[in-house]
Order: sequence, then structure tokens, then C-alpha cells
Amino acid sequence: MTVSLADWFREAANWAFMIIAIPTLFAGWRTVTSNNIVRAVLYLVVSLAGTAALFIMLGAEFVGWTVVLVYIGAVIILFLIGIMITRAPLGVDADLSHARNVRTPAAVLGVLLFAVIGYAVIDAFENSMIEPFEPTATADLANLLFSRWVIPFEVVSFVLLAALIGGIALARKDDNGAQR
Amino acid sequence: MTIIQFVLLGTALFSMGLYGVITRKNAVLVLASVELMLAAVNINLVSFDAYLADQLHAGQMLALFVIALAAAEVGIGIAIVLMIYRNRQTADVDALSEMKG
Amino acid sequence: MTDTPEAAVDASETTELEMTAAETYAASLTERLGATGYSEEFDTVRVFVERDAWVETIVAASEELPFFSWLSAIDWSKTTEVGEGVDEPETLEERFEVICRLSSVENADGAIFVATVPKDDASIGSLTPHFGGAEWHEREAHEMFDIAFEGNKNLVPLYLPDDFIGHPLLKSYPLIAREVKPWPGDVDVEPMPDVASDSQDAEGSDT
Amino acid sequence: MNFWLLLVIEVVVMLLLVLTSSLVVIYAELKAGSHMQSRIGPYYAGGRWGWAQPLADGLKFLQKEDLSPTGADKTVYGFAPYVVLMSTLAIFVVIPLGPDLVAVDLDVGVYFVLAISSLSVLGILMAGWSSANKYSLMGGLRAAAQLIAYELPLVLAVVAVVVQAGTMSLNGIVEAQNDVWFSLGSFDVALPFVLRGQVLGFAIFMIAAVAELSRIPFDMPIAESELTMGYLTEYSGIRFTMFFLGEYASMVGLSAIAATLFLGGYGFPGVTGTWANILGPGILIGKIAVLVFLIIWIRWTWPRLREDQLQSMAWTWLIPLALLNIALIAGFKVVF
Amino acid sequence: MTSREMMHRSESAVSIELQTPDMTLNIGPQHPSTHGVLRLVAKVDGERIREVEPVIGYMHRGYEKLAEVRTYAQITALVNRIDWVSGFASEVPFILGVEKLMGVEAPERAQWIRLILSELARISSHLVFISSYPLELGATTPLMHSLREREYILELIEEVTGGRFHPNFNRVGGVKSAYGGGSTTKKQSMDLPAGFFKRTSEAMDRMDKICDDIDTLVTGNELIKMRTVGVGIIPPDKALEFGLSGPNLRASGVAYDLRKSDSYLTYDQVEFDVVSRPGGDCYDRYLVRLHEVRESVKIIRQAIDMIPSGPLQAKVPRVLKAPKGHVYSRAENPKGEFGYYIVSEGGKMPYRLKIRSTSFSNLTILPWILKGQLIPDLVAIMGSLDFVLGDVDR
Repeated sequence: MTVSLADWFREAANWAFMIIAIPTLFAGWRTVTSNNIVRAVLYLVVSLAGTAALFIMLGAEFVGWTVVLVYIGAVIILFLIGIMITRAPLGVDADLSHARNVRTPAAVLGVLLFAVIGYAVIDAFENSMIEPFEPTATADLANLLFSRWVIPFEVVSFVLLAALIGGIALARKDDNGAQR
Repeated sequence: MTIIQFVLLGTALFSMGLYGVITRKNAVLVLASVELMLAAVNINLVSFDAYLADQLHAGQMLALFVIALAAAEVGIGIAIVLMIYRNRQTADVDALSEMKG
Repeated sequence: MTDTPEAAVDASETTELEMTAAETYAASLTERLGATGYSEEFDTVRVFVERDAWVETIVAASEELPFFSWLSAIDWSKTTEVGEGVDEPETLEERFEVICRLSSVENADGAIFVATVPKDDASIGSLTPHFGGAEWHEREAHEMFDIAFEGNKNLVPLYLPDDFIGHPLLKSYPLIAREVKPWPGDVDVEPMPDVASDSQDAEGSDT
Repeated sequence: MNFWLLLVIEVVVMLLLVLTSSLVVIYAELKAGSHMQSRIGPYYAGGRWGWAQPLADGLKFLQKEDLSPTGADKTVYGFAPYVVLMSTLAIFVVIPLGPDLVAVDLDVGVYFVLAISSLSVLGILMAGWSSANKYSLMGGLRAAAQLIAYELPLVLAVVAVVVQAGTMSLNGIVEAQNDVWFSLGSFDVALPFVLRGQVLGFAIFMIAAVAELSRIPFDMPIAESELTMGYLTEYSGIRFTMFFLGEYASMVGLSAIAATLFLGGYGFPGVTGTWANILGPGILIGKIAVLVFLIIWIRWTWPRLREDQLQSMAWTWLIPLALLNIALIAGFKVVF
Repeated sequence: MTSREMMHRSESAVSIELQTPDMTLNIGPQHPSTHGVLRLVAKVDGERIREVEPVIGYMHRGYEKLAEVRTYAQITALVNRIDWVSGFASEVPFILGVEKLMGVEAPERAQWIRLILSELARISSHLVFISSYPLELGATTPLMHSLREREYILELIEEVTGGRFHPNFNRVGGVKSAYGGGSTTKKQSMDLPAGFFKRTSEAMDRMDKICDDIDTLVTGNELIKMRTVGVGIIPPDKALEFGLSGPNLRASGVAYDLRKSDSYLTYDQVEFDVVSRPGGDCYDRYLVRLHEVRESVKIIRQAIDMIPSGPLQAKVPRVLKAPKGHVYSRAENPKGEFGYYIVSEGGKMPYRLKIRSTSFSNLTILPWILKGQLIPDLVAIMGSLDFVLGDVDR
């Protein structure tokens, strides 16, 4: 079945999508271009919040709130702490990005990537509608996680453990360090 | 809702992340760009999960794993950046060229 | 030490014998330290030290008098801008006296060490390597009297603003407020008419 | 009913509830604190017992000049209080006041609360950084380190409850506590989780909650004798009011969550059906009041910890204990 | 690679201790924990203080210069403004020095009154410390309790002297009487207000009670102990080297109390213990002060029993002129040894007056003790030294 643009706009959910998508894209753009390091990270927050909202729209409530809890509540905070401990100048810092000779090819590459994948996607999934669905029950997700997905889950646990130990090892104070 | 709109949004974010990874000099911002790319991937995963009405919820599961791994990655990444900063007083990735041949 | 705590309690009860005790202490301290002289009045022992021997004498004295109390200076000047001058200006030698007090922490012993510093070469060794607490006192003496303490690396003004000109505790430094307007309380110390005739008060111990 | 009408009613009721409750708690703190210090406290405002003191304070704050430092990042600086307040207010959306009295009965209610309340760190870091003040920055960093450290025991304590209840919906958790646990003859016993082996979890949750609130003895981020007021140093006027309201609202919010998770929420033995809807809010408010008073009591009695002591307390005591608690509860659940 | 980078690398090879760029933090002149206008320029690495440079002088009033143009009676009114928390106590050593210089002795009753008021000032000063120190550690309630009790003390002081903070009650040769400086036995001098001793002993009962209350509220508090035990340890040799005195010195294990070792007034006639603690940390400094309140209560109770009746003023000349000479007079103030070195050239004004103010000497240890501490410990240590800025700056 085909969907015309007019039909598309008639659907309320699509308006919600637009309301979420436009700030998400704008914030994503500012994340990679902003000259203020803290603001760049704060734009990333907006962008990630947008993705979380999209997940909730798509019925993946648990994943959506996980993004908020883990990404915004922890990862971004880590970013901000990292920035602020090293240096967090207020205002513009021109030395965050490469010069134009790097930026231009990168932009071309990005646009090219978008064009290629976009073309492929449109070609393949033209007018494929997402059927109406019920929000995923968290209980189902939990049951699946500990039955069908239990081995990947364990693997991820080990990766997290390794990361934990690695983080501690990296941040550990040298024993010889002067300590009063 | 069509699947295309979600995938295109994800693609756009991914492209931006790629642009950021290439152009950013500051290590933290490089990590942030990577996060943007991972978020784009997650959008794809979750939207296909909804599109396919997968009974195993593979998309959501993979998205959860990606989030977990991203958190681990950032933890280690920030620790390394801080380590470098403490020893070198810089977070500029281009300045780290000692290992060049 | 030979001085007893009672000796310092009450000046009026001090007998001839105990005065001697305080003086004996002063003399023996002076001798042990190899100082040039001493004076003892009003239970206040002052030990005179050569400028060159300043640091080593005080370090030696701190063996038995470990408590570093304070350090300051006196400006002996023939002329003063304000306030009362010295009694006999013509016999006075213009000089600084750098004074430092150490005392015991077990009894009433204690002495004020005095080193004379000429005004044209106002410098003396610093006690900071031996007494951490001396730094601020020396800084204060430096800004108030312009005495250099050799060895104190941080002789920046302590109290006064960085751009302050002058050394306020020098006798030659006028107190502007008092220059402009004499202290009104000054009249209070004149004999009041009704009491001046009171012979009982007037015959007090005006020594 | 019309969706939009319902939404408006819910929003208005929620806002009123939140604001009134924060004002009441502020008043309670003023009064309780004063009496603990052997003084009267607010007395004149409002004519009797100084009940209008929080309102008067609020009006005073509102008419104060809204200053921002010259070097501040004005946008971020202006936005930070809203982030903090928003993260607090959103908690109230999912708190069930009765079986049917809940704005949104989310399937992942507890998870939502944890996720949303973790956003306040972001607002605090924004405030600390954008104020262009070293004390603010240090306060913000302290807050971030502290909130992250105490979020873990908080989450772990909640996990134990979720394990025991078998659901993340707050309403479901309350109902699980109203279910019959065991029967003594013909007498059915339904107990809140705190009496079903969650004492440790409850203690951990409350300690972590006080730390999340940055209140004494965990008020390092705003310690006025060290960092003047931490990230609040430069704030004044309405923006300060927002932080202030946010603090008390989240005090109520976290107490409500604790009451719901551990003390049976709106449930009370013998109160069922329609009566639960009618009496539920009162019962919940009563439980919240007890917890709020506990938090106030602690604040007026204890001094503050030091940053490293706070961290070691979280990592070496609370988190292992919380993990142990989960293991015990899970084992309990499996065995019985 | 530049040489600077080389140097940096070699440094980092030696010590991989984490370090972030040092930040210069200006603590004060207006800061809640500086008790007024003290400024600390601290180089901090995160929360750790690398070094600290105290900047004082924001309240410098030049008392030593002012004293050179004032008569002895006028200086008495000046000196109680040095340490305003215990104003009476700063008057005592000065007046004792002047009396020694002039060969005047105050009547016995005046000495006892001075002793009682000194001890009241000590209790008042220590209560200020006991109230403000927990506040600095974050506990708000002890403040109210002990400041309320302090009001009773201040009322007593006001009742006798007319001033809560600046009594200006001492006269050369005695204490203030109805007829000003020239009182004689002939004229009935103004004595203590009726019922003063009864109210004082009632107040002393209150002090005992507040000490017990503070014991339960603060002394035994686990968090207070966590914050103060083992924090800011001052070994005795350092304390002596930096000229620390009073409770700060006694907390380091040196039982040095001028009331015992160089007794003045009538301290040799009363029974009391010199409180000292071996630890030298913040908790000990707090405990010493708390116990000294109890000791002061003991002293005042004895003094009330032992005070004789008699005149308040000795005979002194109308015009106070000191003979030529040097005198150093000191007393055990609430905060430590407070001394005046008076150099007289025979006039009605001193030629030079050196004020050995306690807090100044007590603060000289700051750069040493704060090095390497955490910022929260800075607050705990500075608070435990119990200084008054007027006493530091003079």
C-alpha cells in the first residue's frame, strides 16, 4: 500500500514523531559542531532524550527509560565530570574541531553515507507501515532476557565486569604517590 | 508511521556522529560522537523490532546490550582520557602521537 | 629554675629576696647563653643579645624555654611626630630593638631577648627556619619598622595594602587623624578642678 | 471522559498537590527545626503559628532580583533550575494515591522514577558549571559524584522490592503488599514489605534517599561552611526558589516512593475497595509525613560527613549490603 | 618533542599519581567559615589543598600605634575591642601590667571580681566556640542551645559592667566604681548589684546542664567524631614552635596554663584542674574547651564563696603617670596567652605597646597545618583553632 505525504501528515503519531525528530536532529548536529564543549555534551542530552522518546513511541518503554537512566543519568554525567575535571571553559573554545581541510571531506563523507543508506532504505522499505502494536510488557522482556538471551546477557555482564576492573585499575592511585 | 522515517532519522544521526568522530579533536567529544552513532543504531534496532513485531524482541534486546556496552565503553574511555590529561595536560587526540613509527 | 611562681604573682608583695631570685635567674640565663647583659624590672627579664648571635642564642634558649611567644621591635627615636617621646632624648642612641619572647611551659620562667639593630643597617637574621611561627611576626615587624629579616623569603606586607607607603610604627610616622584633630580625650587627664584640690588623691604614689 | 480534559485535571491536581505539599514540608521543617532547637520559629505570619511563613518567604524570593553572574553561560544557567524541578515533579506522575487514583500507571513505574530522578544530577552539574564560580563548580562536581554513588544503593534497594513484588508497576507493588501473605487460622495477614524482610532494604533506601536529597548529613554539595552554597551560590530570586521547591518536592516524592515501596503505599489493613480510593490518599500522606519528619529530624541533629567518608560509606557499606539484600530476598522468594 | 614535554614525561614516569590542574581558590574575605574577614588563597587540586596562604589585615586597626597616643586609661577602653568575644579577659593583662608598672595593687575584692568576670568571659567565649564549631561541621542545633545559655552569661556581665561585649570595667587599681577613677574608701563605691552571686550560681547550674546536653548532642556524636578525630593533628613541638597557646596547646598534650604556672589575680587560691588532652586533633581541641567550661564553673562557684568584702578601688593618683621601664604582663585568656609588653618612658602614655594577641599566634600555624588537607577538613581545622579576627588583626 502506498502512503502519500498528505496521508502521512494526517496521522497524529507522525506529528509527534516530527516534534521529537526535529529537535533530535538539530541537537545531534550541534553536538558535533558546537564550539563550546559543555554545550556540545548538553546537546547530546537533548538528542538522546529524543531517541528515548522515540523508543517509548515505538512501544519499547523499558529501553526508553534505560536510555534515560543509563545514558543521560550516568554516561552524560561521566562526560560532564570528565570535562569539568580537566577543563571546562565557559564560552567558545575554537580548538575543539579540526580545520576546514578535515571538516569538508568529513561532511562530504557524512552526506554521502546518508544518501546511500537513505536511498537503499527507501528503495527496500518503501511504504512499509509499522503495524499498530501493544507496548512491550516488561515481564515478557525479562522472561526473554533470562531464557533466550541469557548467554549474551552473561557475556555483557563479563564485559561490564572487565570494564569495572579496568576503570578501577586506570583510576587507581599510585602507591608511591605522596599521600598525607 | 512508516519504517522509513525512523531509519532515515537513525541514518542522519549516524552520519552526524561519523562527521563528529572525524572532525572533533577533543577526546571527550569524539566519545560523544560515538555515542550519537550508537544511539542511531539503537533507533534502527528498536524500530525494526516494532516493524517486525518480533516475538523474541531481538531489536530491543540488542539495543539494551548496546546501551550496556556503551556505558562500559564510556567508563573506560573517560578513565583513559583523564589519565592522559593528568599525564599530558591535554585532551587533544592529535597530540597523542608517541606511538607513531 | 630558681624563680618561684609566687614571685610573679603579685608585684606588690615582692620582697627583696624574691626580686633577687628573679634577678638570679636572669643572670644565670644570660651567662648560660653567653649574652651580653640582662635587665630585670617588674618581673620582666630582658636578655641582651648581639645582633650576629641573635638566631643561635634564641635557638639555644629554646632548649629550656620552648614556647615561642612573640617577636617584635621597638623604634628608639629622639623625635616623635605624635605621642610622647623618650625621657632624655639627648642621651638616646637612635636604634631599633628587635625583641623576642620565649617562655617555659612548666613554670613562670620566660625572657625577652633584645637585639639592637642600627637604623642605617636595619637587618637581622630570621628565626623562621627554627620557629615556624616567627614568619608572621617578622613580616609584621618588617612592614611596621622596615627591618629586614635575612632568611625570611616571604617578607610581603601582612596587614597593610600592597601599595602602602611608609612604616606605621616608626616614631617618625605621623598619625594623620591625630595631626588633624587632637584627641578630645586628652583633656581628661588634666587634673579636674574639684579633684585637683583633693590632697588625699594627689599624694598617691606618683612615682 | 475527554482525554484532554482529564489531562488538564491531572496536571492541575498534581501541581497543586506538589506545591502544597512542598510548602507544608517547608513549614514543617521551620517549625520542627525550631522546636528541636528550643525556639518557637515562625510565629507571626498568617496570624497563628506562623503558618503563612513559607508563602511569605516564597513571595519574598519571587520579588527579588534575578541575578546572573557576568561570566555565566546565561542559557545553561537559566535552564538548570527547570531541569532539576522537572525531574522532581515527574516523580509524582506515577505515585498511586489509591487503587484508581494514579495519573499514569506505568508498567515500569519504579524504573521511570529512578530514571527521571537521575536527571536532577544533570541540572545540578549545569548549574554548577554555568555559574562561573569555583565554589559552584566544586559543588556541582561533588553533587554529581555523590548522586551517582548513592543512586546505586537506591536502585539496588528497589531491585529487591521489585524481585519480591514481581512487578515494576507501583500500583502492582502496593497490591502485592496488600495480598495475603499467610493466614493464621481464619485471620489473613497482609503486611508491607518492610515487615516482610525488607528492613535492610528500607534502611538502605532511606539513607540513599537522604543522600540523593543532598540533605544533612549528606549536604556536601551545598555545604555552606565549605563551599558557601555550592551550586546554588549564584542563584537568587525565582530560580533559587525553584531549586528550593525542588528540594522539598523531591523530599516528598522520595518519601512517597519509599512509603509505596516499603510501607504499603495507600494500603492499610482492612481498607479495601472504594474505601481504599477514599482513604488511600490520607493513608499515604500519613506515611509520607512520618518519613518526612524522620528526614527533618536527621537534618537538625547531625553534622555533615566528609566527601571521602560519604563515598566510602556508599561503596564499602551500602552497595555490598544492598547486593546481599537482593540475594537474601531472591533466595527467600525461590525457597518459599 | 620539546624539552618541556620531555620534562613532563619524566615527571609522569616517576609518579603516576593522578593530578588535575591546580585551581586557585579564594576562600574569603567573605566566607562562612572564616569568622569574618580572613582570606585564604588556597591552591587546590580537586578537594586537596596543595598550599594555602592566609591573607589577614582586613580589620587592622593599628592598636599598637593608637596606644602610643593614648593614656593608660584610654587604652583600657581600647583593648577590650581586640578579642570582642571575651572583652573582659583582654583588659585584665593590660591592667595588671599597668598596675605592676605603677606599683599599685588592686584591693582583694576587686581581684576576685576580675577573676569571676574573667571566668565568665571564658565560659562565654567557649560557648561561642561550642556553638559555632558543630555549625561548621554542619550541625545546626548545638548553636542555638549554647548561644542561649551564653545569653545568661552576657546578662551577668552586663549587669555588673554595663556592657555585654565591651565592659571597660577595669581601672588602674581596681574596678569601676560609682565615682569614676578617683574613688576612695571614704566614698561608698558602687559594688556588685544585689543578688548577683545568687544569679551567678544559678547560671552556673545552667552551665553544668548545658555541658551535659552538649555532651550528649555533640561529644558522643559518631559523625562529629568521624569528622574530627585524627583530623588536623598538631604535635606538641610544632604547637610550641608556632606559639600556639591556650586550649589549642593544651589539646596537644602540653598542660600549660598561666593560671597555674604563672598565677595572677587570685587563681592560686582556687582549686581547679588544667585540662589537657594528648591527641592534638580537632576533637581534643573541642573537648578541652568543653571541659574548661566545667572547670570555670568550678572556679566561679569557689570564688562566690571566697570573695571578701571591701573596697573596689585602691588609691591612685589623679593623673596616671608610669615610671620608666619595661613590663610584660600576660594572662590566660579563653583563647590562650594574651600579653602586653609595655615600654614606658615615664609619661602618661606608653612609649610602645606590643600586644601579643592570641589568635594571631594561633593562626600562624595555618599554612603548615592546612597543607595537604581536604577542603572540608580545612573548615574543621580552622574552626577548631577558635580565632577571632579582631584578635588576629588588632
